[in-house]
Amino acid sequence: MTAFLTRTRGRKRLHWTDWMAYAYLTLGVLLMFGPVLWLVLSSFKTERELQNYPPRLLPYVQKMETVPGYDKPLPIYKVTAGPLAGQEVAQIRRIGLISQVVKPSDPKTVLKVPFKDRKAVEHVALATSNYSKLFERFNFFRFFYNSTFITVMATLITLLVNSMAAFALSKYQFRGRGLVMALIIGTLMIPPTVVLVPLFLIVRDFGMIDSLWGVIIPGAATPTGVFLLRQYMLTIPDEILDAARMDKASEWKIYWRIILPLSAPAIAVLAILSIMWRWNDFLWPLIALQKQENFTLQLALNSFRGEFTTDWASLLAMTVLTLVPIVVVFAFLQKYIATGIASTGGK
Amino acid sequence: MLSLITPLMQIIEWPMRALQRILGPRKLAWVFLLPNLFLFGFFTFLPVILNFFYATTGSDHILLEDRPYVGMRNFDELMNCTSYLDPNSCQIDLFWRAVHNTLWFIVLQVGFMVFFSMTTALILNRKIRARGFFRAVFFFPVLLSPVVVALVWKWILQDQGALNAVLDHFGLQTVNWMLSPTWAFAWSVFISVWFHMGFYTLILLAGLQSIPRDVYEAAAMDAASPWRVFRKITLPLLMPTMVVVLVLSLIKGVQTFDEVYAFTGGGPGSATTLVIQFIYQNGFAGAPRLFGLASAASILVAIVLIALTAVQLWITRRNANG
Amino acid sequence: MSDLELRGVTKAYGNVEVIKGIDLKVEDGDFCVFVGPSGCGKSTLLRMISGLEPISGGDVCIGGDVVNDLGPADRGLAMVFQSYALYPHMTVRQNLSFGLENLRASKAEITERVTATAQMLQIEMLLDRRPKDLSGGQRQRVAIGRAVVREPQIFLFDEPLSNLDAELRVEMRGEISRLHRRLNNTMIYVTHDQVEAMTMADKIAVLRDGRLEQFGRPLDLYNTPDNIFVAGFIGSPKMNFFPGRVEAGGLRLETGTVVALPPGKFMLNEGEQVTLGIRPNGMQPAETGLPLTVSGVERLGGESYLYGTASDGTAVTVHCAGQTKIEPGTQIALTLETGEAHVFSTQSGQSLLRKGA
Amino acid sequence: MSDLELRGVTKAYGNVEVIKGIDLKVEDGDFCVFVGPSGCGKSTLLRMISGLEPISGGDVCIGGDVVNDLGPADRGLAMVFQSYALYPHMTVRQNLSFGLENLRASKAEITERVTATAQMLQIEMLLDRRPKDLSGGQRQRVAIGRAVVREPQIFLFDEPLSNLDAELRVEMRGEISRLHRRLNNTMIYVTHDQVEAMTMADKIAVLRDGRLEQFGRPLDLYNTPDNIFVAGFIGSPKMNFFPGRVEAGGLRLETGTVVALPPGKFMLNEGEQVTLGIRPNGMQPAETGLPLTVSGVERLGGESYLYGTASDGTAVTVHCAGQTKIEPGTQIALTLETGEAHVFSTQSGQSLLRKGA
Amino acid sequence: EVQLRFECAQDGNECDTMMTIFKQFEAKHPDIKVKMDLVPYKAILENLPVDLAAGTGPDLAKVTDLGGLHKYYLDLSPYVEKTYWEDNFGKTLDWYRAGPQDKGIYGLQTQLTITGAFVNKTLFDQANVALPGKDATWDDWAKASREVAKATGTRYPMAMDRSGHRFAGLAIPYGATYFDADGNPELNDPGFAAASKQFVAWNADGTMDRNVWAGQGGTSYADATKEFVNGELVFYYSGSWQIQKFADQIGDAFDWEVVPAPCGPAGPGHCSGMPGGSGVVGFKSTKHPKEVAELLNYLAQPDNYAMLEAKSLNIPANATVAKAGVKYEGATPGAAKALNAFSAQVPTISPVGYAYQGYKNNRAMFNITVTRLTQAIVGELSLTEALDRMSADLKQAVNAAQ
Ligand SMILES: Nc1ncnc2c1ncn2[C@@H]1O[C@H](COP(=O)(O)OP(=O)(O)OP(=O)(O)O)[C@@H](O)[C@H]1O
Ligand SMILES: Nc1ncnc2c1ncn2[C@@H]1O[C@H](COP(=O)(O)OP(=O)(O)OP(=O)(O)O)[C@@H](O)[C@H]1O
Ligand SMILES: [Mg+2]
Ligand SMILES: [Mg+2]
Repeated sequence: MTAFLTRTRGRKRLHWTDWMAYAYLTLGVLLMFGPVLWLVLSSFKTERELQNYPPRLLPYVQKMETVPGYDKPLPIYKVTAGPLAGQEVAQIRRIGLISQVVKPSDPKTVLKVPFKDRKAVEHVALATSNYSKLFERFNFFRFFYNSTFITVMATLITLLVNSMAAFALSKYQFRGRGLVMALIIGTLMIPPTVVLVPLFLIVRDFGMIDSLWGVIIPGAATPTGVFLLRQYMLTIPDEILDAARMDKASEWKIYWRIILPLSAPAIAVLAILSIMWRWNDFLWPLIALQKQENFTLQLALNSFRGEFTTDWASLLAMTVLTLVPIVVVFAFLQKYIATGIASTGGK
Repeated sequence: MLSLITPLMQIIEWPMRALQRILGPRKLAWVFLLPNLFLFGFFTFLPVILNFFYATTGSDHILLEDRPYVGMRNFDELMNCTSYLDPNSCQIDLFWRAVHNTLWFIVLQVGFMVFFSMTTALILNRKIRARGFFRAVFFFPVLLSPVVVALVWKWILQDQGALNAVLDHFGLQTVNWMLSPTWAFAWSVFISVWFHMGFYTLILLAGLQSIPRDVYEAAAMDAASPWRVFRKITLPLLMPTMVVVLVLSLIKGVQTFDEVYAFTGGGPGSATTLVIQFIYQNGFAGAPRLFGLASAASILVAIVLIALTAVQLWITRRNANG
Repeated sequence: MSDLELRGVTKAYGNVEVIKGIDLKVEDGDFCVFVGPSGCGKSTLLRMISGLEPISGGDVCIGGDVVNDLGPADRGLAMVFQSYALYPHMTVRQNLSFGLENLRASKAEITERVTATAQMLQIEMLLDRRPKDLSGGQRQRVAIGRAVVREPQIFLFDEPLSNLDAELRVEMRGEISRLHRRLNNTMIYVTHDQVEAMTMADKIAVLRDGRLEQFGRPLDLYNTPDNIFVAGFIGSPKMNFFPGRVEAGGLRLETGTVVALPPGKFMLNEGEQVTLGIRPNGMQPAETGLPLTVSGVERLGGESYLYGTASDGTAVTVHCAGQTKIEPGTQIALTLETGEAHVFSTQSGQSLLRKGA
Repeated sequence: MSDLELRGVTKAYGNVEVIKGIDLKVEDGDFCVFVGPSGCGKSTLLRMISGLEPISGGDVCIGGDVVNDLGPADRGLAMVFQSYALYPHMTVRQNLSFGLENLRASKAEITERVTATAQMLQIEMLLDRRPKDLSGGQRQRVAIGRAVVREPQIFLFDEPLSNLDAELRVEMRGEISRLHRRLNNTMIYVTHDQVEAMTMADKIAVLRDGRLEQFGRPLDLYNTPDNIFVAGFIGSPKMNFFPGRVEAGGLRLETGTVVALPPGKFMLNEGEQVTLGIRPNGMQPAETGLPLTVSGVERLGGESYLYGTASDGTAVTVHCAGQTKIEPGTQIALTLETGEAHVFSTQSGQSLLRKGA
Repeated sequence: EVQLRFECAQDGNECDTMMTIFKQFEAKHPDIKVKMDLVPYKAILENLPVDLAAGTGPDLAKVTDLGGLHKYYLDLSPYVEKTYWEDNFGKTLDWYRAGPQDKGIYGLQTQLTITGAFVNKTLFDQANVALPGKDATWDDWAKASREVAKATGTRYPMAMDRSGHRFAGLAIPYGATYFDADGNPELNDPGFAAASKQFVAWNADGTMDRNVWAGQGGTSYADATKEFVNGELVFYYSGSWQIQKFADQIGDAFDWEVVPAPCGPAGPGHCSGMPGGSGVVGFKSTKHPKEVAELLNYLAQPDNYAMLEAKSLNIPANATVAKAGVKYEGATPGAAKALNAFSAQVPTISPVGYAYQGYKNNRAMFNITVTRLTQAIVGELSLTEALDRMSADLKQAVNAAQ
């Protein structure tokens, strides 16, 4: 353990602690990525395969073959015992414990095989229909648009409003600053789930129920955001602001021409967090939105959950689809992440 | 994007300039705070205040005007226990079960969270290849939605899930993870740590990187062993960041709900029912909705949370100074 | 008109008075340097002039008008910050044009003035770089450029050279002096480096603990310091101070040496405790004279310094041209050139020089 | 034994060779100063000696043993960092004792050594403060103390004074020199300040671009620089260089002036392009001589510098004692004291001084 | 033009099918447009009541908490032909009413479900165990299932969905009354207690698949579909809505059957499933009551209704349609047979089942049953404690709901 705890050792050869570190990281990759990979692979499985036990990593489907004399393709089985052992046969039908099968080479002769003595012949195939079904079934792009609109607008407003507040709290001395700070930190303590009902009534009184704005506005001011940005802005030297004041810049101009660009790393981090929160948000949109044309992807995703049953194949495909944009955004912004918090974390 | 923002900012500049002239730069701070305070006021503080009204009224009506005043009855019911250590002796036993679970949960979750995110941050802070990649990998789960997280792990951990299939494959004893209260609870903690670890790792990593390099070099010249460097240099200098991590993980830990609820539904029995789930089920998902009880419970939780945070800050601050 | 006048200016942070009433008049076109020990209030005074720091009492006048209530932007000043405070996210060009844009100058005018300024400061080839890609000296010039480009009435500099290394510092010193000659603007320059003060200033204001100790031409301050503080502060290495007593028109030092002073130059009262001040180059090693135990020798090549203690324990620094042969530990004697000596009242610290002498 | 030897030491970052093969032997007890322009590799070399930076080639020997593969802790060195690198969360006492604790020294021994060191550096009353509550000079002393307390064979200093203001710097300079005299350890000291180099060093190593240009006693470097780079680098203000040509045993400068040189002192070939080097105090304003247009005058009180250009455009600095009366813009003539002049081959830059002359 | 908003959540294709019928309606009434909002079931259950209370609800919706939402329902009787509705939807109309004295018409039962048991016939065949007959008791089934499971090495003999509604299918045959003599709800009558005891015992001894109930907490729903489909479950107590899924996913992996409603310990005559399902209702808050009523009336017409049931594979609640029989579209022979088997059980449903299903606070009772019974199963509470807690919870809920 102790060996992990120090920084680099500056040797050319790998020290044993380096091996430990790489081992840990490899394990981490498996643990962190594995489940999601599993999710992605599962989204290409048929509903039947999803229910299968033991679960298999890759998506399999049963081999089907068109046999002369039968209109529909017949499922292929391998016989495991008896005189036909080792052969592949096509099953015509099953009656009780007996399967009626034919050899594809000899479609005329119907043979009987005990149903225990056959094994399905399977191969790996992606059930892309899970995805195509989605687009047929409903207006995917509508939901995508709604989600995007909510995410983009909410993130912009969050960034604007929070950075303004953070600017005021980090760069001005004024009476009541401590109180405002305390209130904002205090709001960190309130779990959003707890205030759903009162919030719903308030939003209703603002006339924003069933409008995308009803989803966007209430969560736009986040205590985490203010906190994060303020910590970062504290590290911007005041002299730069003074310089701008000498340059006859108004306070607003200082805010958007100096403070905003200089806080870019922290803003990128907040942007990622906000995008993620908004994109994945479920409970509040569920309450605030009623018309289907206003639904977000997460709501649409959940409409695969009925009273008794869940359409897992579609649900997983949809989940993967909703995951893609956020991963893309993350890939774009990830290089800012460490630098961003790196500089905010200092104080 | 920029071409869109610039004109907007320029337009806002006019009124702001006028305000600056009227108010002076100092009072202008309030103008900058205003939008945020407005949003907080209406959409956070006001609901919290309304919550107090709900807590002191009864019935399952949603609109406050329909609800009869019941005073402290909801609080009395919640607090009606012979012994707070034994949920069975309480009138609302499920609340106390949830409280007990939550306490255990945050102790374990905060502990493991700090331990693993610290270890990961320390390793990612070394000179290793593909550091960006590994950093992204550990952050990645943070991007997922709680439902997806729960779903994925449920598929892995259910009786006929992937983990048991693997154990089975290697001829090991399979365990019905979701049926054992201990295991289900342990896995809930694990999943919650798995889900949020990346965020704290990042904060700690940032903290580590802000420790000046030359201090480590000085320690190297001072012949300090790795363990001593960690104990005497890294840890104390990381303390401010650690406080942030501790406070945030405590607050978020108490607020844990989505992923565990979607994962176990609070089961088996009530083994993984956390306080927020209790509040949610009574106030929102239940039939009839016991808004009053739920609100009262949420106020109790908030009070405890504030107290816990204060204690935690006090302890860390004292340690930092001592 | 861009003369600057401070009238009884004070500043208090809470209960702590940091600037304790300063009266000062800087003429139009003067290069005025503020010097003083660390924490004496130089930066604070500068920031009060700039308007970045509100003043607690008194008046700041620019061109005859009281500007107490004007914001920094409206006083027609420009300031070069100690840390430069360049906008890190903007290119040099943007750094220079930002102020002009705020003044709503036309595009063409901005381009023209930025180009002219860049030419003057020889930073044309840097216009598209960001501050982080510049060397210290280049940054310095950009910081000056940002001030120059707005053609202010008055320039304020807060220790602009303190971050540079010695070589660059000498170079930039010359550059700022040339700039002043060219623009002929009023400049106020804060430093704690006496060489800078001596070589650049038209007038020096010596501050100490929030008060103005002396204000005048550099050589006047050097040659006729008002008090012991100014005498010690101006000139490097420091002036040597020997405590003594007036005896029969001359001076008996504590070492026992008797020093004769130019008659009539000082106002001396028999028996008064006084301090004799002699600069390191006002003394020469000689056959006889004030005895000195040499404890250290610094040979810089072209000149040398002897460090030692007199018999009464006073630390003494002596300047010698060339590379002295004297070694530490030897005992030498010094002749004092009393023509350039200073005498101060030990009690009040004031110079005893007869005015008009 | 704590002598230090570098044998063909090189360092490359990727493809960039930063240290290009340096051979150097520092004797036990020597105070050796590394100087050179910024970026020449001083810090890198020091860090290679300390073991913080692995070396790419060659050997580092301490006391005769090759220590290439020893970690920094095992080389028996102590380093004072430019930034001090004090442990910010520890008190001064803890800062001092940390290294000893790592060596598993006994409690009593730690207390004793810390106290002794603190006494020596006069920081006893600071022992319970944290670095942030110390002034720059005090921090400096703590940083030195942290090195001293471990009684290392060799001390390494990386520009320890560059963060201090001028006054403190002078003071600390003396303190480090005294420390060296007292401990009589080997010290290696990096600086870019020639005054420090000249006054503190037993030996100076002049580095340039990863190579050693000259290694020797300070005054040897000042008086007999090996080449034009060392001549220009050592001494402040810089030596003046006049291009010229050897003509009939003397020198005809580009300005047309003919200079007579001490016969036999230099190896001169008729017609060769050479550069004459004369320090600012090797010239005096006179009735006749090299004509100079004065463009700037700096009066420091005790001495003055004239800046000007010769007729061929060469920039010239002249040192005058006292407060010169010469004003910028005037035309003066200079006599050159050829006795202290240097001559360099213009092509190779090497000194043409006859060895043994 | 009038636009009606219809909120709907579906398990199969019922909402889509309704929309096709509504499209026909639109063709006949050009001034009326129906807009369907397909929502997660969670929204119907949790958000719709809030929306309705806050006055922001839709015009009509397909709901499952039939009695609980009564106060928001639009009475259709002024607009529709009352006798047709009374004649055809008889018993189910009560489920939407406030009580026996209420004669209003509020909702159209579009989906009638019955809880019932599915068995893996192939496993029985392999084990050579005969299927217990028509009047077999729960106990008979348990015995037979255990035997089959043992013989064939099947993982689980029996399983029941984690739902208070499904549990009623066990409790009612055991004699649970759910209401005391005064018509007040109760959850610890002797029959209910006996059923609970039996159920806890079965969970303890491995007869029941513990994962379903004990693997969850609170009121979460869980089923054993996966195990049944994988042939790892002999006897699965679920309901008629599973048929389509089984038909699709089991294919011909094995034979499965719907069995007659198992009986209580008292034997024949005490065999009943629990009825349920969903219906479409209009809301008082609508601005277009007439149009809503017309729309529902249109859907209630025999042809349309039959089409809905046929396409969505549901048991009809409309007497005329039921009598005529439904020709299920696209159903495999097995599925059709199963549907008909369920239809045949409709007449045997106990009045307690109807009363329970029509009680406005039945959701609270379902939830309480699930929560507390699970605690008893996992051992957090003894059975007696659990039953006591159920009564207390019920009292609190009923109080709050007044
Ligand atoms: N915001 C403040 N609150 C309280 N005291 C302050 C504040 N700013 C400065 N001071 C005090 O005012 C005095 C003058 O500070 P100032 O910065 O003007 O010194 P200075 O002369 O510029 O010193 P230096 O040469 O070190 O820059 C100092 O003693 C300082 O501690
Ligand atoms: N990690 C590195 N990677 C690549 N180049 C480096 C690295 N560290 C230093 N250098 C380069 O090596 C050269 C020598 O650097 P070094 O820090 O030793 O200079 P220095 O002489 O100490 O300069 P200064 O006086 O400015 O401190 C410089 O050109 C620098 O750019
Ligand atoms: Mg200052
Ligand atoms: Mg360096």
